Amino acid sequence: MDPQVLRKDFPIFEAHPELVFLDSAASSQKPRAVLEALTRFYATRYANVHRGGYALSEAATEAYEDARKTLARFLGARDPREVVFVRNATEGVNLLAHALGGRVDPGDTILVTEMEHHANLVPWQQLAAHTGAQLKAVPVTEEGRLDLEAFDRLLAEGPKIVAFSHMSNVLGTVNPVAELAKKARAAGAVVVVDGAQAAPHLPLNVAELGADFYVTSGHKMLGPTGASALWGRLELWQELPPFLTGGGMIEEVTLEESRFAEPPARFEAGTPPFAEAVALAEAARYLENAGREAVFAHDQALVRRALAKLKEVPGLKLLGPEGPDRGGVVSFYFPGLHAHDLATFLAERGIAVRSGHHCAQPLHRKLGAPATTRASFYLYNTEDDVDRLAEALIEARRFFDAWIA
Amino acid sequence: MDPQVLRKDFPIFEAHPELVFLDSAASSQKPRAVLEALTRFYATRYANVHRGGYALSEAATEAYEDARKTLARFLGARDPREVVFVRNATEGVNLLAHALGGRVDPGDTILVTEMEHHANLVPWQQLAAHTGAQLKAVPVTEEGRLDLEAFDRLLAEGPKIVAFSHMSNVLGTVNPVAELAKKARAAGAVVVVDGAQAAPHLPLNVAELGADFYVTSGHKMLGPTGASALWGRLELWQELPPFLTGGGMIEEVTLEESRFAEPPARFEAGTPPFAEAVALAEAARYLENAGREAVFAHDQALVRRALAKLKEVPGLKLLGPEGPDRGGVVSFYFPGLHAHDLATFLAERGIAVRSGHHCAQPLHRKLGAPATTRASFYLYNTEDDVDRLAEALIEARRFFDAWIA
Amino acid sequence: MGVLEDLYQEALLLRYKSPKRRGTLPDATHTSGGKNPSCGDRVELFLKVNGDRIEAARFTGEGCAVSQASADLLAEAVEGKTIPEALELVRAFKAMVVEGKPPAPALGDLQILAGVAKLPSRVKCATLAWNALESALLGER
Amino acid sequence: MGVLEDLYQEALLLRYKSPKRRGTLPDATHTSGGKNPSCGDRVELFLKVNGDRIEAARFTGEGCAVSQASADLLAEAVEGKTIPEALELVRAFKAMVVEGKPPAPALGDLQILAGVAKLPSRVKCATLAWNALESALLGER
Ligand SMILES: Cc1ncc(COP(=O)(O)O)c(C=O)c1O
Ligand SMILES: Cc1ncc(COP(=O)(O)O)c(C=O)c1O
Repeated sequence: MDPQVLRKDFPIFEAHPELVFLDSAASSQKPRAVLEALTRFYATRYANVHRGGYALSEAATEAYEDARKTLARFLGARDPREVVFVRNATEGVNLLAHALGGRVDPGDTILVTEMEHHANLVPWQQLAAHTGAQLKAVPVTEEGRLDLEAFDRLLAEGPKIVAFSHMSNVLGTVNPVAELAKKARAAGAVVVVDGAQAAPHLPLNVAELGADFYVTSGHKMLGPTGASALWGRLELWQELPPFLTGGGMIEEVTLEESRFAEPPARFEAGTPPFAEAVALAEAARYLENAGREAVFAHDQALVRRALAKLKEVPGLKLLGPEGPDRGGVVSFYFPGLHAHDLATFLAERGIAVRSGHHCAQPLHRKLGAPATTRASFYLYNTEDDVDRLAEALIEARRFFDAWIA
Repeated sequence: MDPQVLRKDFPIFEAHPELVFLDSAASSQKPRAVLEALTRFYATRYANVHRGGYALSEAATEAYEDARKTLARFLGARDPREVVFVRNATEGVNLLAHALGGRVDPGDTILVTEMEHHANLVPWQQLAAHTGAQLKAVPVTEEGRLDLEAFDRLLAEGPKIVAFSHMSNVLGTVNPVAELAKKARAAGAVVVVDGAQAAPHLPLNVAELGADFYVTSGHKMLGPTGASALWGRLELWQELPPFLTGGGMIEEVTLEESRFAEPPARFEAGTPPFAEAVALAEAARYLENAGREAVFAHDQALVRRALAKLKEVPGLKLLGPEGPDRGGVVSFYFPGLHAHDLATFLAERGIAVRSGHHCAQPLHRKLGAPATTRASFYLYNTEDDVDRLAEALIEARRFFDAWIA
Repeated sequence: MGVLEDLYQEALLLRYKSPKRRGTLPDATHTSGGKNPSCGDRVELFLKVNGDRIEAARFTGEGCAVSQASADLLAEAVEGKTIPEALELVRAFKAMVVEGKPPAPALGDLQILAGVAKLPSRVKCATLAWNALESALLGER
Repeated sequence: MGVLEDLYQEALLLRYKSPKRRGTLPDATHTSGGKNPSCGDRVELFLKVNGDRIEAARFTGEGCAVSQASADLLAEAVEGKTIPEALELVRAFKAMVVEGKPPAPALGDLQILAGVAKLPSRVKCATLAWNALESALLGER
């Protein structure tokens, strides 16, 4: 996997040759193949899916269902019917929080972790508030890993739902999902894994991971905005009530009542984002071709290089663990200098990073870190990108000397 | 507005020169300008919106907020903050049914009509079931219009919510929205209008229409799948609780509780379909350039022509009213011949129509019509398209002679 | 053009208008439904199985000529067959309408539906009852 | 490069690290908050208005140097001003940072923030407190 070659597949770097794009954890750039798949679909085989009896509609439906198959393969699902298309990771978690709501009673526990993105926290908080359940969180250690002893202790309370991220979008920590899922299911919980950061970067096999649901985010894995794959075990999908209701997800409607279709249709109300799903399948194929092990190895090489160089920057605080459980994300700050001011400095050098709380306020509060600045790597990033970041941070150290505490 | 000229803007007709596409009510084709806007956006100014402090993210955010302004103008909204981007019309109604849920008490009435698409029926049915409210429906007359006397009677019961479509996707009826909305608001109801079929075809000014919420469907108005504009009065948005929760829609999150952002952010959780929204804005501009009065006049001319010709086909039953309140949709059936069998016959002649209940089972039941076949017109359809439909139906009459009752 | 004439023959019409096996079986041992939520076609199968043998079969439902005639032909064809024979018939039928293979002679009157193979959008109508039969016999849900 | 040097001067640093008006006003007549939910910056304004005149102004909040220094400079600048004068100041400030106009002399120390105009991503930080001031004085919510 040669990032210098892959880069040529991404039109954004043609439009901005000097760009050092280090914000793929927020959203990735798109390869030409994905954009072409999107346009070709609209230009040659577009019609609404499912309800037409003419060639174009058949072709569109086939493309959409093929996309479902591709995503199923990409995730390692046993059956394409286990893949539901939603807008984004956030909608995925909301759908689950709603559909699982009937299983939660007053006094029950819902277990999350302190490193969750708001997407995998606030919907559970809302569910707890509506049902009278309690939301508890597995603490994060100082190195930025989950406290596994605390996890076991909290599991012993018998939570109905256990929701945690596969990889943290702030710390880069890759959690031991298979181990956590196994324990949580053994304890009787439904296990929801937020794979928004992991699915784009790691080889994945949901059937082996052992979770019940796996949430992904299409736009972070080279796909367009507007479509993401949400995986769940077929038996569970079959039991769950729908979330959104309307056309396409019903079997029979009278003014008095409705009967709902089988999954996945039951969970896809209205016209789905099917053109985006088709393009997302192209993105999945692109990642498969690049080699998913190779992508992760590349991320890890870059983050190792980044950590080594950034540790040399005087006064710079780095978040997250070191080791094989570290993905391609690094968040940092200079005490006394606000993250936005630092990000502006980097932006002026063409380095695109994100600053703020990265939708993880509780984690920042816990680590006593103010807002941070985050660099994240993907298959189109090079060692040179890392070096330019490191150099710019050294310059920033000098420039803001009087500011840094 | 010359459809022969406009047609050249739609790549699908290049790929399928013989296609007679009469299924725009399900989803419209896309002009080249929209596809180019989409690709250009991804290729030159793509990054996640809102949370970045670098040029690309600023550019993307600006494009997204400009799209909101364009849709606000297109709908006639007073303030861009009144426009929330959702996936489709169905999600729009679900969002409202959820956010308005707190206003509905046991024994209350929710009023819909018999001509509603399932998207504007099932979510209200679910809300009624959850809250112990009653769902009632304004009857449809034999000509396919709303029974306005019954509407007044039902309004007198003081429904909390009144939800009806601007234009029926089966009958083509254009309802007197301003009159209905005025009465319903005077009766104290929140008024939700399903404009999925109207927004693509009629000149529109939501501020003058007098409703509280107006639902649209982006993919039916030349836009991509995955993004639609949902309009609501700012005062109401400001009062309503969020629907989906997660990143982007909060102000502050602790593990215990969350405070939510102001609208429209409060209603857009997670990464929005912002590239699709940008392309949808291009679609809106395309329609403005074509001339919205001209588009509707063209639809009406085609449907008049179709009705005149189809009435001559022996034994063919036509649904929907005649007159100025008729949009470009016509549903029909031969008694004794199933709609799918007829649609297959038409499909074999390159005529793309839809057959079935068109997500309006209660309406079909009410009219005693079995499944129907539906032709729908848009700005790229020509008189020739209508004539080919009429000729094919005459042939079908002959071909299926022994079948037709 | 030939495609339509191939399918919409008088034999299909007769089956559709005057089905031979429409109805329910009060003493059914197996029932199974199939629906095409997107198009509204619906079929319900009733089987009376004794030991290994299907003694009687009926159907109810509504929808296009293809889905209803297919169910009627199915019910007639499986009566008297053993379960393995019926499953073999499912395979032969799907080979004909899904894969477009030349009809196996064992299909008998079911060959009326051979033309469906050339109308991809109607394949799901033709197979609706057959999927229900499979579920009933294999005990899936 | 000049863009950064223009903004991140010692004067800004001093304002950020040693603000002159940080704090609350127990006898405030007007309070108003501003937040940038996407970036987390937060400002709360406290005003004591007597008749037409702003007698005291304070702020609390957290965020980047630009948002906090801007709030501090604002609080200092509006003290003693009448409401119309304060609104005039809002206009002058926005002309400088949003439209990039040369700073009006009335802006005084606020000219420290002139450099923001060249950093579009920071304009919303600079105007946070000013939008809150407008809301407070014009009674919007
Ligand atoms: C760990 C994690 N979960 C969820 C999300 C939300 O993703 P989306 O914006 O697709 O809803 C993100 C991305 O911001 C994330 O990093
Ligand atoms: C009147 C009406 N309402 C709602 C919808 C649902 O639209 P969408 O598929 O965008 O959710 C449709 C289209 O199918 C419609 O015709």
